[in-house]
Amino acid sequence: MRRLLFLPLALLLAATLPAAASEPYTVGAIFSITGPGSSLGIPERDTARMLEAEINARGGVKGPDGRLHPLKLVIYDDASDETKAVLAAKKLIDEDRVIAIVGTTLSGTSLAILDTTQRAEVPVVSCAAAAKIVEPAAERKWVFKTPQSDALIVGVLVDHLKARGLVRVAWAGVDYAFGQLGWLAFEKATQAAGLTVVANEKFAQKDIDITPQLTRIKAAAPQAVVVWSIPPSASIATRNYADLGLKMPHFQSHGVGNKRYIELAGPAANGVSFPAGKLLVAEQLDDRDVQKPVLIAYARDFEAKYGSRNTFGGHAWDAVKLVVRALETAGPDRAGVRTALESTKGFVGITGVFDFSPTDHNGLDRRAVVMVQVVDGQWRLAK
Amino acid sequence: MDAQRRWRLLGAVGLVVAAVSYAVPSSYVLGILVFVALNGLAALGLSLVMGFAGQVSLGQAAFFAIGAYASGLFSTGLGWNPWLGVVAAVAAGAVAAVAIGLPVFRLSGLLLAMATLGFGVIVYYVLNNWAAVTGGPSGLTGIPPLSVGGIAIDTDARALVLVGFVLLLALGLAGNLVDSRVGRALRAIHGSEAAAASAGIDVMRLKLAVFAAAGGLTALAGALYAHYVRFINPSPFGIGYSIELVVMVVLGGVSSLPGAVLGAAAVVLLVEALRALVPALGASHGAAEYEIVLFGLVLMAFMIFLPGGLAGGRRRAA
Amino acid sequence: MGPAELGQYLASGVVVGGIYSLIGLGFVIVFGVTRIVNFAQGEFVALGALVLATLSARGVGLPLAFTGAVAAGVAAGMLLERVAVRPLRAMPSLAILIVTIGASIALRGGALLVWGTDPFAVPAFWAGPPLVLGGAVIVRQGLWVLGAAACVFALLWAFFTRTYAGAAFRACAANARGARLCGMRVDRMRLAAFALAGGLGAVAGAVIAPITYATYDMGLMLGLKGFVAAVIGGLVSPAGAIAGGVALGVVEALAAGLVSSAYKDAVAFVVLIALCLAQAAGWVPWRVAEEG
Amino acid sequence: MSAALLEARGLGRDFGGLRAVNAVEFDVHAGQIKALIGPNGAGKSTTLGMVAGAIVPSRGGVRFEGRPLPAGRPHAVAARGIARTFQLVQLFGDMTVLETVLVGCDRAGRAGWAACALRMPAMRREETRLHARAQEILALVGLEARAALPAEALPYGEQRLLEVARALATAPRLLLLDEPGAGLDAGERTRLAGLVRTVRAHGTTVLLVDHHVAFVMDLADDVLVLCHGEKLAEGTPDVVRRDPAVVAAYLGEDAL
Repeated sequence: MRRLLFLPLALLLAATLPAAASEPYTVGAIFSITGPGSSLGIPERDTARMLEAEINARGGVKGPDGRLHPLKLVIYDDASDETKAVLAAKKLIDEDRVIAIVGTTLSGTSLAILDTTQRAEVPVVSCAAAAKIVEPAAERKWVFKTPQSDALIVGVLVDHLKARGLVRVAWAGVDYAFGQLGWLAFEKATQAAGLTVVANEKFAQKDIDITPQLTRIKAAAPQAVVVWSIPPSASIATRNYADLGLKMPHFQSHGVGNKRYIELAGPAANGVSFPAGKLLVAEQLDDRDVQKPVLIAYARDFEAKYGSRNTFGGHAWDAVKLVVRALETAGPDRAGVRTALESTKGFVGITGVFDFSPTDHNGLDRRAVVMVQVVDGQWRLAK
Repeated sequence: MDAQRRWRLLGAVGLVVAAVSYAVPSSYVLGILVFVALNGLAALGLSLVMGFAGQVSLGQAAFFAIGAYASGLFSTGLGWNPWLGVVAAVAAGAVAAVAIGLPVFRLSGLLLAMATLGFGVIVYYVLNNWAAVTGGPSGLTGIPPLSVGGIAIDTDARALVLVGFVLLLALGLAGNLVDSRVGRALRAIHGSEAAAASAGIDVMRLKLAVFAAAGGLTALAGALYAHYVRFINPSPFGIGYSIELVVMVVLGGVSSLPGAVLGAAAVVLLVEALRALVPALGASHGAAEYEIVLFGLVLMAFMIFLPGGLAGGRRRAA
Repeated sequence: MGPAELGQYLASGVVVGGIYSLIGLGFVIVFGVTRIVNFAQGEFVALGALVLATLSARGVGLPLAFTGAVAAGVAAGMLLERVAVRPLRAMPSLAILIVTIGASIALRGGALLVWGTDPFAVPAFWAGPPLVLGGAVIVRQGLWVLGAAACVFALLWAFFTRTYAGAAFRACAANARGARLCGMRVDRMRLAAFALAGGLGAVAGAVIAPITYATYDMGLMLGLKGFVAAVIGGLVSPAGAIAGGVALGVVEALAAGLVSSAYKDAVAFVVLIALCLAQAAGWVPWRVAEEG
Repeated sequence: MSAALLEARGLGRDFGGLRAVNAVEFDVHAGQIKALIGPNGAGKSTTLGMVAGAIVPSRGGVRFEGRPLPAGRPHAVAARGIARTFQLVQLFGDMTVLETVLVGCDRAGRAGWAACALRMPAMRREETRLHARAQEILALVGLEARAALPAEALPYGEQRLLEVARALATAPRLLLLDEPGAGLDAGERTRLAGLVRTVRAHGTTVLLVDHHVAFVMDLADDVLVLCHGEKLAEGTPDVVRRDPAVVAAYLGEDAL
């Protein structure tokens, strides 16, 4: 019934729009909708779907031919698994014939599909953080990424610590790529800044009690503690921290940039600070910030449909938008899209303002990171 | 099946594989077949353990990982020829199997299964935490492709030819073995250890040898995986993959060597079919969620109703 | 390192050990009566935690939510026995192990479909700041865990040694065929054992949820740790499982605190393999029960 | 008389607190058919198990051809030239009759894993030779017509004969038969007795355990009587039959 009603309406619309008959632009996406990466992958998928609907509601992507092309987004779940990601990439490239790929969610899967996509010469905009994915850019010709690299995030954190005279610091990180890469960046940044790391502990994402690690840290008497993980282990660590009665300043990573962290940790989260993209505190930004309107609009749209905002969805927003912008200048041409991506300048996204170049396929700088503090269960922009 | 017919059949399959790799342009289809062959090779190893030593290894993924890392590390860190890396990987897999099998094979089946599971978890932790050598959780990049006679195996079609050839060769050799004196002794052990020993068969040694062969085969699959994907990290080699291998072997029928490959094909194709099907059904969940439920139910159903597996053997598991 | 840290490691280890003990008891019940290692035991734990989380989020009172969680566990245990284990009862125990692996995957997948991947917070049964005991901090919910382990153990002990049904259970464990010849309903006892194990798993899940949160995939690792606890205790002894769990929890906490936290989770599996090897070599004063 | 082929000295085995076998001593001479008899629970099968290496003695040991037998390593005992059958028939799952006997020929084969996997010519010649040998042995026990059948499809009596064939395939100098007559009817038992005599005639010594006294007394050259795990009497069937202790132990059993 409904279809019958829609049909004449659609025909009417088609007649009025200038380029309705043009062929769609097909873009692929691979997200970790299930598996350990799903808390990142699901908001990424939701954001991508939201953008697709939004763009198509406006008629589609305006290609270099001046016509509007509907955007067709083909999304696959890699279940946070490297093998499945590789097959998904091959399927997007050879079966769905996509012009570009958005994703994957995790660093491991992004590195796993690297060989496939580079050889097939398909541009990829990853939503995973590891710097290795795009460095060296000369070798990783076809790959770009939207999340801030660890060095960037950690750099802001370390400057924050140093500015407050917190020079004896302790570290506790989760034992997978996120924690490992965070530690490597932290080790380097603290050395450069002259801070002393008095403890380096690891814990597992499935750990149910991180008290022993924190007890060790307590014994090392640091002036500040940095915990690098995502919920639920990040929340458990936060609660254990409060239960142990530790009073020194407590820092976490951008991995806790969703409301679930605060829900799980409860009042123990109050006072915790972490470096993150500006999305969480969009409303508190200075009005002169170019990102502010973009952030507020995205947060409003996302929260209307899917619940509380988080920075992971923002990574997908940037990735899809970047690809769409490239399609506008290059059309359905893989090499052209790549070139267009590489020459992107001053793109105001959710994660930051992107300036890609042949030597930089991340294109962000420190302006993309702020310090956020949890106050009364809400995010506050730290000064 | 006698040896000549088996080799002729394998040869014919080999020709089909070669034709497919030449004629099919889609790297997706070729990629699926490569993963079927890689999983088939790994499952072949486990099927030797389950079908012929009568033991269950719940840590077989560890051998896959050992093979992948041995070859990956030798060819990147030490700059060896990748083929030398593959040889080292097979040796590492076999040695690791003997090292773990020597003490645990004296245990009853259940404890042995749990001990292999523990071994699998420990290997995973070592790969994940010994970052100085293994690259840790973020893995190892830049693994070179294998090359044959100066031709780099860096396309899906070439990889399929190579991995398919290795798999068929392994199937043929394992088939020969099972049909020989050694194979008879293995089947005898599976039937009755006491009677086999009374005929002068050294049960422990033979079981260890099977475990070593299985470790080597699974490690070989891991090494080929590393040079095909050219990136490895620990996360695909956890308990989940060990159990997936058990599912493949049970699906194919535990004592059937071609069955293991069939089981691997069934699992890989099922996953891909679900990926195509689930979004088409308009479900809000990811395909992987249904896949997990289905895996569990299929594993139970085959154990209960079809212990002979897809290949329809008469023997039962373990 | 001062005594304060050592005290804290012990306190944390005992609480975590209590969790392992509770889960280990479920393995002991099933193995004791049926000589089956039930790989799905951990999934009962997850089920209990998730049901409790859902019910309390809907505003159901704690006692009722707890009862609901346990009922779900009992039902899952009985279903598993009826559907998967009974048809295979004449099969080697390894075949049944594989079936229970299948069941655990299916249960986990089912939980994923129902509850999704997000962890759920569950309020502590007894709100308030943690207790301080000689410098060591113990969260209040930890006392619930230990109390539940003690209660369950006491009830099991009373049941096995003080009641006729308990004696029948033990007879069935010792010799299923003999028990059947004496007119015991062995099938019914196996069903009861799985029901009991399911309920016990759910109790464990419910009391630990405020500490660990409730997630669909929490069962695998907790189940394995519980299994190691049961193996340390000899796999057939409830008292052994309690002691084994506490020992494992303390060793893990000490390993993380005194040696290195990088390999903390590997400790349980090193212990498992070491025990298996020691038994193979005949070095252990107590035996891990073999299949019957 | 020459030194004994097999000498058991001070043999004992405890199960928990129970002394299943204690201080049992006996010799088996080359060319003999020797029988171990005794009531249920006398320790006959345990004693045989200790000789075969399947059970580790708690005390004492066994020497074969002057050298001690390895305890608890049945395959090593088999390698020394001792073969056995089982109280409960132990076949190999779905093997055929011929394959079952070929397993017994395993020790006569030399081809290793590589030779088998590659089907080397030497390995194939060896297979042909082993097949011929297995057929010969099947003919000896009268199962040649059954070669291609699944072993488990044979009637029970023939399964017992097949076990003997498998044991003979190892070319043993000493054959251990554990309750070979159990579950056989009179005709089958006669056929078995004939086979045992043929085996002896081919130069293989036989040590058998049975509780069917008439069958044993008729067949054996020498009889050892066990009771409650200890040696009660030893000698020729006639001597044993008249032994008052044996009569007392078997009181009420008409067979004597």
